Amino acid sequence: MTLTMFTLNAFYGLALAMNMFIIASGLNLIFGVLRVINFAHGMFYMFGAYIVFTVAKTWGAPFFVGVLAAGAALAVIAFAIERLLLRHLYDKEHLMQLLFTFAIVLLMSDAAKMIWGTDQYSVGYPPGLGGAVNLGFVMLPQYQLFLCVVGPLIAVAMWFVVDRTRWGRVVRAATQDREMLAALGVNVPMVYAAVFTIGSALAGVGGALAAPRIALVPGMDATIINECFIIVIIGGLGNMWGSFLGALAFGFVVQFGTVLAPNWQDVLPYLLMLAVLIIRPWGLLGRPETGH
Amino acid sequence: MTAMLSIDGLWKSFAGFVATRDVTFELLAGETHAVIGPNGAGKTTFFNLITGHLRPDKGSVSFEGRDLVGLPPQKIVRLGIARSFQRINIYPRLTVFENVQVALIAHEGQQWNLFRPGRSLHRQGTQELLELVGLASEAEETAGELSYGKQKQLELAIALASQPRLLLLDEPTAGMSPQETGETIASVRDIVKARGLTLLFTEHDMSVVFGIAERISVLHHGEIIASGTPDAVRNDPEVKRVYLGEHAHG
Amino acid sequence: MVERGADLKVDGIHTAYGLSQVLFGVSLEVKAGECIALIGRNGVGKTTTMRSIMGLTPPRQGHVMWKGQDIARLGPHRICRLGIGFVPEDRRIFPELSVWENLDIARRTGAAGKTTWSEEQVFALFPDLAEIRDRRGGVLSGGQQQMLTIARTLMGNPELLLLDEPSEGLAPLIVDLLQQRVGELKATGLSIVLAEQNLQFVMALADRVYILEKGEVRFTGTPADLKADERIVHQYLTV
Amino acid sequence: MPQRRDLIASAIVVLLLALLPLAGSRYAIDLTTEVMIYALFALSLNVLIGFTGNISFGHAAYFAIGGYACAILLTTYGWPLALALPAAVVLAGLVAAVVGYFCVRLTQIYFAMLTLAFAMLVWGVAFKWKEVTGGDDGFTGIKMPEIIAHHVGYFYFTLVVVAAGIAALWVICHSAFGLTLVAIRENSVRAGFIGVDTRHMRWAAFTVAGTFGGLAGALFGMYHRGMYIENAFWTESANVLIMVLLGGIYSFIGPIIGAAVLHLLQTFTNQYTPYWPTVLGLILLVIVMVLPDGLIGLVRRVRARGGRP
Amino acid sequence: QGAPIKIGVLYPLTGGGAVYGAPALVGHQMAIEELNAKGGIMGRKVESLERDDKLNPATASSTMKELITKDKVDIVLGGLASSVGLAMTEVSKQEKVVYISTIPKSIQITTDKLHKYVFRTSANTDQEGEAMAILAGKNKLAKICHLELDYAYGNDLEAGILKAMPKYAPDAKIVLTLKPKLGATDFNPFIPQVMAAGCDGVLSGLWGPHFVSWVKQAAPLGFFNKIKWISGGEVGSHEIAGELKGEYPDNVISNTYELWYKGNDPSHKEFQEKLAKKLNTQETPQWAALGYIGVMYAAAAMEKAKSTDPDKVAEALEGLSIGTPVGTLTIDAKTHQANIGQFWGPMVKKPDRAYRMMEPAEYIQPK
Ligand SMILES: Nc1ncnc2c1ncn2[C@@H]1O[C@H](COP(=O)(O)OP(=O)(O)OP(=O)(O)O)[C@@H](O)[C@H]1O
Ligand SMILES: Nc1ncnc2c1ncn2[C@@H]1O[C@H](COP(=O)(O)OP(=O)(O)OP(=O)(O)O)[C@@H](O)[C@H]1O
Ligand SMILES: [Mg+2]
Ligand SMILES: [Mg+2]
Repeated sequence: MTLTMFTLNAFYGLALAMNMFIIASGLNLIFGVLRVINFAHGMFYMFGAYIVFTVAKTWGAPFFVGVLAAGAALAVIAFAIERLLLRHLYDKEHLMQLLFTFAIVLLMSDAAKMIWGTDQYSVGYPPGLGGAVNLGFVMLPQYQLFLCVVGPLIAVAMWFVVDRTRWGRVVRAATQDREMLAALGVNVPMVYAAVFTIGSALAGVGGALAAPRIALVPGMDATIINECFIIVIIGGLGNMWGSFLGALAFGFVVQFGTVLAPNWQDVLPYLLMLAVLIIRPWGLLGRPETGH
Repeated sequence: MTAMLSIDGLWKSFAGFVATRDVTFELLAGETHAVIGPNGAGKTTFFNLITGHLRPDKGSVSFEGRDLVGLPPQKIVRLGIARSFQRINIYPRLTVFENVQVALIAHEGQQWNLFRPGRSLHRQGTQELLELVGLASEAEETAGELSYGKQKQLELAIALASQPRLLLLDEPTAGMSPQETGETIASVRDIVKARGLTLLFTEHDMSVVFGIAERISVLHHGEIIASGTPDAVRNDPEVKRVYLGEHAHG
Repeated sequence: MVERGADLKVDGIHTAYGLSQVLFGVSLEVKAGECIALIGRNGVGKTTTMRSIMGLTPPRQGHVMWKGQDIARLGPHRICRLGIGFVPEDRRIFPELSVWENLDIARRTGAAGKTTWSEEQVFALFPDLAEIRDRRGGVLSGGQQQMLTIARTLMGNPELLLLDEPSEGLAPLIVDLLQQRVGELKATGLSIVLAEQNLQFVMALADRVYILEKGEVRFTGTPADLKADERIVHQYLTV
Repeated sequence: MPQRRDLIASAIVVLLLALLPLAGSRYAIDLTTEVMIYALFALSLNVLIGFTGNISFGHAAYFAIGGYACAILLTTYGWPLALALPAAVVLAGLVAAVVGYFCVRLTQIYFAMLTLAFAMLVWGVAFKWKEVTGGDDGFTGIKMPEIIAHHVGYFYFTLVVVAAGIAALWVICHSAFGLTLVAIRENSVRAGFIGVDTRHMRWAAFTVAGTFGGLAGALFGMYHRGMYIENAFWTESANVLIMVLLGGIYSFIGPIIGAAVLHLLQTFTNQYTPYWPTVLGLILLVIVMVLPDGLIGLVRRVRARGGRP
Repeated sequence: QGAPIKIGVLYPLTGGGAVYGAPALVGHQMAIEELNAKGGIMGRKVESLERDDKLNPATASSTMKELITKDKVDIVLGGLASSVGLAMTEVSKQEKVVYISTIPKSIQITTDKLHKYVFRTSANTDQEGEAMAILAGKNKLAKICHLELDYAYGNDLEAGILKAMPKYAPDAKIVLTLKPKLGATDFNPFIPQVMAAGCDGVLSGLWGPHFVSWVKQAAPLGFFNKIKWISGGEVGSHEIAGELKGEYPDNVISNTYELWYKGNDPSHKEFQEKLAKKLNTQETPQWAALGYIGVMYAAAAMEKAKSTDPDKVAEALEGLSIGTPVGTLTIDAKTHQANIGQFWGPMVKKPDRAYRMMEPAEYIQPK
């Protein structure tokens, strides 16, 4: 591999990582606080992508208006799901929640079919981000450079909110003992609803931001949800920087792995997870669960 | 009397904080020994080091001549050391009966038996143990639905089911009403006597400590600051200062 | 202003966990600045009474009146915000949060705008906690957790404190200190409901004692009444 | 004694099933064969979920290994069934033992994800090892011994094997071993302190689950005369997981009910509408929202009401 | 007027495969409607039993058995994925019911796994590969980068191309072969390699969303400025051109089954107009034709056999020629493969259209 190729691959690995982190961060947040394995996250991502298609391409609004619309729409959908249904399930078995989110996947997949049909769609790059930056020895696509900026911004914002604000502390407490937190005067149901809403909106934004680079097709939710789980798990459940690190590991392993060992590309993410979990059973930055 | 458990130069620290500092300690076969000390003195840590829940940084623990350091909890139980926990540690969704029954199955090494129906094993033994700790009438209740005090009694029954020679009890009567405390202590005393057990326990209820301990060791900041007969410890000025205060009468 | 009646009035509550009913018409009342004690053997329903007041296990029947408002159907966080603080017997520390963070999330201006309690105050109450300010809650010793639980509830500046077995697991010296401090709290006008096995503690603090048995109140009286009545003590409390 | 009642009830069920071919519906026979295979598959998974409390997202791997191994031994190597089937089951069990060794060091979601990773590796092998497995074209044209090549013969064969498998699982789940697993599920720290080597016990459970999963897979492959990489894919693991959850994990027969209901539901829905995701989604929602213990909870509640004098 | 004739059909109608399964089913339904309007087959009404194969061969196998044993269908059509096609081929063999593969291209269906009851009316990978080799030769490609998806279709197509290259493009050299995985959405690991390899043309089997994602990621780098892209996988169809519109790259030569704008053949025009009306759009999808042709073949065979008996229908299908929207087709008696061709040509900008069209479109039909 020449130095040019190495640089390019490193950059693409980073871009992939940031793209994935934006999506996985919401899953991680929901996972960490609600302890809900949200299978519907991939579906939210797909809806985000389809919504940006409708808003930006069909209606002709600017791309970033579409991104905001996708985030907002998913926030509304998620809030409704949480308030109407999910909140009744926190006291039940985790497994029931799993089944619940799976039911949401099924219902939303058909809803998508009814709204958007089964055609494949594509969304154009936003103006000014559709080209490449020529550095002389490599060309870097502008849009991916842009994602490399957005990813860390989201990470820092989330870190600030979760680690540095009182609301963040409340959120972390909610992961550990809901009942006690309520007895200390915190409106836990609203905290849960807020977390689910924010996490899901991030999925919508992630889907919208991914849309210009890929074809939008039914079933695009399935791969992404697996990959997000892998990232969250190898980073350490509920740990935001862990997800960030997990996304980086994922990005580089997939990029370089696919170049160097294309025969393994189908299982590369799984191999990565396998290696991490065997060496560090609770993920890169995770810790064994303590508590009651 | 010979030393059943001898501990030599035991250290344990957590991220720079020393919880057990060079503890050297001998437990004689058949004695009833209390470890007392202020909150955070390191009593539970000390128990965890003996039973394999934690691994010491330095020092040795030997039980009847066998080195315990590095052995996992389940091996240590098999050697004859059982414990109860300060914080409730039972199987909350099993019945009270099953909680004890499983312990008996494990003790007999029958957990690998794929063919004998589990629920028919050791029914009588289970019943006896429940009677011993006063839970016979709650046998079919779900353990997690017992009140706090009763769960503590169940905790004791589970520990006894392993038929240990050395029993470690971490605050066995905390949370019990005076009446249950009395009953529990009486039955512990009986069991210890009847089975010839060696008992090491911690407790903040001085009536219990002075009621049954034959010897007492006092931990403070992870170190043993006094050790001896109840009378000696009761009158130790340092112990009074850091722990007992006006409660030396007990 | 009309004469101030009881701040808290529990009126014939029936409470159940799923199918098993635990409380059968418990009634009690607490006036401002008063301390009442619930005592009884294990499993009689002391904790359940407190959980019912707090809204954690809402009663199926009956009323919980707090300053004239029925709070029996409110959620726990609303009840807390109305000025009631709960110290659970099993402590319920947030294990992944540091001691300081455990205190911080409970910080709340009292219902009447009071902010008597701050970190400085609770650290003064339990100096041991100041030393382990940054330690994770999950690794604290039993007694340390007990102190933290009480301190944490105080951070919410409650007017009524539900103390469930506060002395459990505390070293004798600390129990003495606690007894003294609870007395001081009471003197500041805080109302207290105390469930306790340590009779000495109860006798020193309680204005009135309720003895529970099988989910019902069997005796009500002052500590002096209780002491005077050997039979009661015998029947419900000792061996 | 409830045990005897259960025994009689099971005997009646087996007998009724044995009479089914007399009704003469080829379709009913096929459908019942499929349901029986899925029931065994779900039940094998529940040894893990219900009894050790560990969810596996990768149970399809053992199903596929059993299925592929049996198919390949019968067809490529021409082994007789009496050898091929046991060998396939043992192979599935062995792989489960190796994978389990690593997985049981973890718990909860980490465990689940590691099982998923291993399963996807199995999928990858089936995909890439084209000469042996047929890759993503699938392995079709399995050679079948004469007696079970006919659908009625295969039905009886499945009935016998599945009944034996279920009986074996019943004994294992109700043994001292099973009870100890439950204790581990409820509180593994405590279980360690009564002298149970929790990791070894969970490892054994994992192996048992994989072995019986492999048996179900072998039956499945022969039934379809083909194995496909989709059988090892995570979606298949998810499907069987849903069967188990739907039926209810804390009862022995829950997963059997779940398997039957889910499979029939999918089959019938597909006959009427391509919107089966909506139908299934709604049914799942109802179950989740109002039937906390899965279908078995419903059965119990109905029975409790009916049984009251 | 006897009992209705039952035609069973399986296409993926949910999940990823629905993109193709749904339009194919539309063509299928249109054919059934037409038949019934004309009085059915042999005067008997035609009933269509439509099922979702979920892109899963085991599901397809069970469902096909169910159609045969429960619903007693007379013939089964459909499939999309190769594995599903092979699974259906297996069931057809066991149950002795005719199966016409309408989309699956796997060569095995008409070679290794061929049996009396299985037929194919879609192209196969050898035909497609041959056409691509011809185009490589015509465009005088010297250094070729070869891109295939790493699964059955991609591998079979690769074999088809390699078989035909010596004959049609003897001077071309393949300098790089890359195989992204099926379902890949991120082609960053591959794009720089192709750009660095210095080839003047790409032979590609990247279909549908794969092609779209490749275009979106490669175009910003100027990929299509220098490189000719000769592609199978029907990326010359309108469903892609119409979606990518201005983003559809230059230098692409590809194929499609059916062109809505071809219109010079009367039967095609009639078909397209009907389909356009049914779908309420002028620009119709190509897959409908495949569903349609499958039904027409089934009908013709039954008419010819004057029976629905599978043996007779199978015999009738051998060598059967019928007129279809893409011209007259004949099923080879030996290989059971129809000589269906595809339109091939460069995708060019049109001044009056927002999207590209194939021009000139050449219908390449195998001998
Ligand atoms: N894992 C750990 N990490 C850091 N500190 C720890 C850990 N475990 C225990 N400690 C600290 O070690 C000290 C001793 O704790 P231990 O639980 O042994 O006290 P104890 O004597 O049992 O007290 P109590 O009577 O209150 O139960 C405490 O200060 C505690 O905070
Ligand atoms: N979660 C629960 N589910 C079902 N029953 C419960 C539950 N919690 C407590 N109980 C039952 O309610 C009764 C009263 O329990 P409670 O905890 O109120 O007693 P208590 O007086 O506080 O006892 P202790 O002094 O032991 O803490 C007990 O019989 C107990 O078994
Ligand atoms: Mg302790
Ligand atoms: Mg209590």
